Amino acid sequence: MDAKQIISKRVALELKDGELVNLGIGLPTMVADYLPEGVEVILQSENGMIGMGHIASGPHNRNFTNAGGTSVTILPHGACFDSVFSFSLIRGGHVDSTVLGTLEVDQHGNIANYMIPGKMVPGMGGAMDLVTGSRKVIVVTTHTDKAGNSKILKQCSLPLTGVACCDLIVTELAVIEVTPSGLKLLEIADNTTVEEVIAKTEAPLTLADTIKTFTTN
Amino acid sequence: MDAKQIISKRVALELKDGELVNLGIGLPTMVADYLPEGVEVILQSENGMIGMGHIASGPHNRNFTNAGGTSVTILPHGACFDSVFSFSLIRGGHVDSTVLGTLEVDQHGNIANYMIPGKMVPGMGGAMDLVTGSRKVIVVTTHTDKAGNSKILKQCSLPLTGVACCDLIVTELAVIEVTPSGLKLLEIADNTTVEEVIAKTEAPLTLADTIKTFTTN
Amino acid sequence: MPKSKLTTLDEFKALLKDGMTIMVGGFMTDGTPEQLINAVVESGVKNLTLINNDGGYPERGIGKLIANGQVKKLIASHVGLNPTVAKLMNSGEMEVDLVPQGTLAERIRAKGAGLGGILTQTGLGTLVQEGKQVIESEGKKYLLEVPLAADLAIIEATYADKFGNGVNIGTTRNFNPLMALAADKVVLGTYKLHELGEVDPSIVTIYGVLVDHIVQIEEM
Amino acid sequence: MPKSKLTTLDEFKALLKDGMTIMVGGFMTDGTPEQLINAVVESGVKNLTLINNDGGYPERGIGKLIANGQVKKLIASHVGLNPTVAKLMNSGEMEVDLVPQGTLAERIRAKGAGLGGILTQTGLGTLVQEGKQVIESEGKKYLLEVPLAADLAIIEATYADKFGNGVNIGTTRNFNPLMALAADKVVLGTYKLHELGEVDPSIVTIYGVLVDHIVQIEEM
Repeated sequence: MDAKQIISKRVALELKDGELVNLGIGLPTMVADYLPEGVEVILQSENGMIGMGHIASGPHNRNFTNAGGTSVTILPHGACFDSVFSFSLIRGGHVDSTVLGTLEVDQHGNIANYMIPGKMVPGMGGAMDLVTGSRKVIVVTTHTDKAGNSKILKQCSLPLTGVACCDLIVTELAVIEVTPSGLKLLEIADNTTVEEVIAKTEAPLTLADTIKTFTTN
Repeated sequence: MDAKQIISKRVALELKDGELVNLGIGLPTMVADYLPEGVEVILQSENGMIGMGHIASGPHNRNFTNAGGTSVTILPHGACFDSVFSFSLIRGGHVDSTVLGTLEVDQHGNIANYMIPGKMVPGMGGAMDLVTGSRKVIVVTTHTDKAGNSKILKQCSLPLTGVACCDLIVTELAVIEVTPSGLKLLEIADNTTVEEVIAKTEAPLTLADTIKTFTTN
Repeated sequence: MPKSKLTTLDEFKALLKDGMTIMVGGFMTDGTPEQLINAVVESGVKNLTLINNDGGYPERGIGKLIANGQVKKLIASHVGLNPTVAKLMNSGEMEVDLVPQGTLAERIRAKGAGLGGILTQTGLGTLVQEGKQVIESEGKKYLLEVPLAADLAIIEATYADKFGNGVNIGTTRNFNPLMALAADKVVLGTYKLHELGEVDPSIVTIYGVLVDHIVQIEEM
Repeated sequence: MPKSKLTTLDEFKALLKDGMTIMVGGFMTDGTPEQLINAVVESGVKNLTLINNDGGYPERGIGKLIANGQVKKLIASHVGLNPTVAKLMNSGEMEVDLVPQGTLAERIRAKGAGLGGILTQTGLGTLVQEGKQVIESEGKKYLLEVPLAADLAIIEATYADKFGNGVNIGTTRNFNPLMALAADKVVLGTYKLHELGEVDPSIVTIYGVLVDHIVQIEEM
């Protein structure tokens, strides 16, 4: 599997049957394809839907779309609502888990994923509400950027999306918990070592009593 | 006509075609029966309806009721909503006029109509929101109580429903405007005199340049 | 998907505990699931704090719980149509907290929507202001009204599917959708029960994702 | 009852003025009444402040107004799918105010609902906090987010009656109902027009009492 697949498959194990889940655009949406047998989650789309299914085939159907503006199916338990209700669900703690990508994440659980000043200012969309209101915030990212620099930092340098909001970081190399005293390494991929993960992580890591392994196949 | 009918008929002249109007329980609901030819108002019921019709005949129909819990009809332009939306309309300035009864009203436009401490504490229901949010607040009351005491006071003595919120006072004797500098007598009933109105009003009254007369027939 | 939400009246009674704070939908009992209220009466739980638009009638809606001495405190906007409330309030047997109706709705919504509160001019300069922060914003003064929470909401839908997606016909909607969002556990009484997919997703007023238990009830 | 609300595209154009603040419904243009946007393009009005969830696409939705140089300022939550926005923002030709999506929705609702603002934790400790009051309530800190107003709202319904009671199918609802409540004048585009009494009063999402003008539009 490639990095995205490895991450998606591992994140899928974090989601529990019947949970209300919001998956960010991009990599996070792949998570739904890796849910274990018997686990079904309820997907929210921030533009106003619960019970989102898959990308719809055929011409654009404007009546049922996802947060990226793409037509999707709605499942039999699905229902639609306005933007105020959608974010009432999000901010009100009704979303069990949110999975989103990031530009940076740090040892305090800070996330920066909505702008690079002077370069790229797409806006936060619903991300600031999601990281504030979701019961569990899972950040997914490649462990390093294309130049090999760690994306798990001591301190974010970009404008923050949320302060101390990340609960779990999942990369293609490691599963890291954000605790009040810093980052704790819980699991590593079956093709790496604790030493390699530590070397590729700028932020300090403490080690769980038992470091488990997750699959890359 | 009796006092209630006189008041209702006069208040009806204040309502304009197409206005959104909230009528309080009791006397105010009678106003709808006295609208002049060609004037139709849109009635809101605070429990969640626009386009309220008349009291419904037959057994209680719980699906369409007014704020007093009585079954009513809904007109072809009608629509229903939840309590948050109902008071969004009210507080948000979307209600053009509200007509409500009172225990006391004073020269500052203060209204007291929801409790007599130690005696009667029915609660404010939607009245506090209505007097705060409606564009025009019309208070209807008999000019004096059963003992002959003025209900239009220098200063309310009961706990207030709203501060400086009343725009117009209509009694069976007079139409009085609340201005920043106090109460101004605009009209008197055709069976009274300016002197009698002044004598029966505790609050000081200034007189409009021309005092008009309204009918008691 | 989670296990079935379908719940019997006996299972519903087992959820009830002394001292609970319970939101009950309905406006002068229209929109209140009467059969579920009867079950709360039968359960005999005591010292309840109830949140409802009003006090119901002495023999209908939450008025039955009040008459039965099960209510320690009532939070409502209007109690004038139930003389039992005045009696118990005056005798000190029940506490009554009166909240302007629009503020009551917003406070419930604020809890459900994760807001720390809302700013309203309703109640400024009245007894409602007592003990509350006055906030100035854009040159105007407002009361800060804080969220209102509950352990349980007892609400109704005219019809609903087995996920709990429901529709309230007409004015039975009132506080029901708000309370679904605000309480820790939500019990939905529905007069008709449909299979998944049989309720139009565009007209839902009660969202199944907020519903923990569904009881099929009868009008009474 | 008021005079007919039915409005032609030309009458709609006559409502538009330079410098207006306009709320436009839709999410990535789904739920945006495209034909009404075309009319705003044709009208040539300038210096608009637009409030929308996003920036649309360069050739669709409000993106057309942006591409046509009619927009002075855009208030939105996300503009990443319209590269023209970044270009005009970087060149200084258009101001962009980015607001978290949930906060954007609440600020619009607050205006329509007569609230002085809402307290949210969204944006605390970020750039969004700049210049805003931080309010402590019940031991927690919140940003005070103030209402967002507009001169005009341009919204859509899938179908509506001649009073303006409309229904939005599926996810086309998004910001449309909120903007109907918040703007001074509301123009509703509807793909189907019904007689009074033909829209079920229990399923309305756009309330006619808030609608000033109704334009029958086509999908395009």
